[in-house]
Amino acid sequence: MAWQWFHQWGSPRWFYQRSGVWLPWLGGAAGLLLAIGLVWGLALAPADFKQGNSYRIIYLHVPASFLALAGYYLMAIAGAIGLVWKIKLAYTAMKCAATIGAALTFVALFTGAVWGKPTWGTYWVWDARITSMLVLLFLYFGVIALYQAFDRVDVANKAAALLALVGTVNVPIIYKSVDWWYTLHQPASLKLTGESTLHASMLQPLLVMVVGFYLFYAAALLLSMRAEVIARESGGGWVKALAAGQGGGQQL
Amino acid sequence: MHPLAAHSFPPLDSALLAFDAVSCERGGRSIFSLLSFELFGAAALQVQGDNGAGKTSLLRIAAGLLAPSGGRVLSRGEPVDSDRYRFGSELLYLGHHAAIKANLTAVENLQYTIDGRHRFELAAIFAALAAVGLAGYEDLPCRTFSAGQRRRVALALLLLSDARLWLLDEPFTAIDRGGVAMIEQLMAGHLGRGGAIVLTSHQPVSLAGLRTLNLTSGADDE
Amino acid sequence: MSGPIDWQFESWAAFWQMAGHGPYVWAAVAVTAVVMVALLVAPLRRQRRLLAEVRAEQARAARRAAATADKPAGGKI
Amino acid sequence: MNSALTRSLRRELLLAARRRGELANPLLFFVMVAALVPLGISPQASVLAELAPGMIWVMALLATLLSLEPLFAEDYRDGTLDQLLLAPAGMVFVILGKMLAHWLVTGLPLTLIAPLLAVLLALPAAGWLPLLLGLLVGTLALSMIGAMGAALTVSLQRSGVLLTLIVMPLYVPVIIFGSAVVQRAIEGFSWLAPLALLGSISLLALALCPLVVVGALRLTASD
Repeated sequence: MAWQWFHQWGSPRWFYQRSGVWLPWLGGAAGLLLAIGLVWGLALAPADFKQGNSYRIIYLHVPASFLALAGYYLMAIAGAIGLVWKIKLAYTAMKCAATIGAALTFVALFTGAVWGKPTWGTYWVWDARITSMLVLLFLYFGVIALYQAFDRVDVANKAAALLALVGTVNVPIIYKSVDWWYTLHQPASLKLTGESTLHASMLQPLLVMVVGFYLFYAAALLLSMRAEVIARESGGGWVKALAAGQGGGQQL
Repeated sequence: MHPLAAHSFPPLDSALLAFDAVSCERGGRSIFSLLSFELFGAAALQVQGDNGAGKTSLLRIAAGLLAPSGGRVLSRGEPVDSDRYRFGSELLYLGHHAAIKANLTAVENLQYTIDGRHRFELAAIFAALAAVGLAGYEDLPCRTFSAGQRRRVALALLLLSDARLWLLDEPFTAIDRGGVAMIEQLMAGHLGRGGAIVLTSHQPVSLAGLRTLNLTSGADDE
Repeated sequence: MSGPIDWQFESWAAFWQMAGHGPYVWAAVAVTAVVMVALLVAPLRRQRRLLAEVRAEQARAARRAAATADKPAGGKI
Repeated sequence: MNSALTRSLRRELLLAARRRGELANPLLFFVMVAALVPLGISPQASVLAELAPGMIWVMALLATLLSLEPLFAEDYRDGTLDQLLLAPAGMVFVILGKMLAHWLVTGLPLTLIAPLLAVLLALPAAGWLPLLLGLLVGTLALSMIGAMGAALTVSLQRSGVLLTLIVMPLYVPVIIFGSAVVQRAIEGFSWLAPLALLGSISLLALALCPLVVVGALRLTASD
């Protein structure tokens, strides 16, 4: 039964309908959690004794950083599934995950830079964690640029999937080498996102935000995949029916 | 009948295109030498010859793209280089590759012509595209077109432009039978208006008053 | 949630100021919000555009059928 | 005559818009090289500030070089170049339109993204405005001079390296005055003199390069 379920994912039409059902729930849950987490983090959690209120950016920076890295691995895994089992939907997931991952990596970098200003006085510090994040952003851009370079979609899929896989092997190496580089040059100073022990009342909103971000990622991914599926299946009958249907009223 | 341009060209007092003992060299090798002919209005010349006989070089010399190694190319009695603007505006050269941009749609390729001289109305463009059998493909990017379809977009430019002298390099490549008949019809229409054509092709061309010039055997049967 | 909700800031103004760190925190929140909204809106707009393109393709096919219907012997690729 | 220029400019911008993905590549290159400098040298702001003016200019030059190769190559392949040579309405203006479009699509974005690099390389605040003005003027010269190299090597198969070889020496004055503008500003001196010189180079390039490009393209068409 599991195998049959696994292959069901292969049919884009089936995916479009199933995702249509889950999307409202996913989006709603994500919105709720994000709202609660943000209010809790910005207004209710106590200020940090050393950094004052600027630490509140952690409620955006840390979840975005988690997702940036997790998103890259998810993209690579989707690519691998596409390469091994030839499931087109996996390639679709890979392509959409690349864009969303790059966007969230940018968010992580931007929030990190803004957080750096009150903490260290300059927007950009070549801190080990942030430098690795910048390299990760370039890895994302590499996959996206390679994907767009090919006219034929199936070649683009395979090439991008391969680059993503190569990237996953390199990410740990990059992170370690940047850490080594950072300790080589840097006199001891506060690591921006070091494991400074957060007080429980600060940690709880962070967990809520992280879960909220993951749900948001899933919702954004499904939305983007639905558009991509329509783009790839534009010849299909069901897309024509959908187009005709959507010509008039709005139905998801 | 020529679907778009109604007016015919004014009469000519001297040859629209004349080769005066023109010779051509490529990489030290003489391709053809001391070639002379004259082309007046309402006349067509088919240049034949084996591969490498210099058919394309002859057309490029006529268009002014390639400088002859000897002799002169005249238009209306004067050397072509003296008044490049006038000769350029009377000439349309269709080379091996249809000068079509793959990323633009068929309509855009005709709207934004390269030499910036032509400005065609949308209706004329749609009519020309329909005349060359591309109705329904007007707003598709040309990269989705086959080689034959791209060449037809270039041929649509022939219809739209008011150039009097057509220089066509292998106009029938990648064109199906229906297309060949259509092109011959276009050429007949152009001759009817007093235009002149020089074309290179391996296929026999059924066109009234067509003269042939064979580069390999040197025969020039008037 | 331990005890009653204890707001950290007395007034909205204090909340906006955040003891001097307000601009940084709100800049970060603003950019994150913009990016996340874009990530939701962009696919929806793309989907609408793609469906419109499908309709345009159908219109194109109709034009092609009409062109071949009235002159079947005409030049066809 | 200028209608040929504006029409050619519009046509090229439309073509560029159809290949938006490719336009980002020189910008990404620009930022990535900037990220490599500290990794290669050192993350200390003081060290970086010293290198920043020269580094940003060299990177802008390399990014422009990267984007030059397809300028005429695609037209050469699909036969558009022959039509360009036959343009009676003043081929120079059509070519100028093409070169300006290239500058608008690569030079200008490079200038607009330069502040990001100034942050990455800890460029002192005094150097920001001169950097922007210098790049705005300098990238025009980079595009014009680069177009000459592209035109000369258009009919060659692997013209990438040769193109760089031809064009690099011609870029020397642009690099010198470009980084001088920023250097002077950081040290507190008046930076208008090098900027004026840079401007004159750009205007000279704007006037002469299209003529050279026309000659070069006519050359390649007749081989």
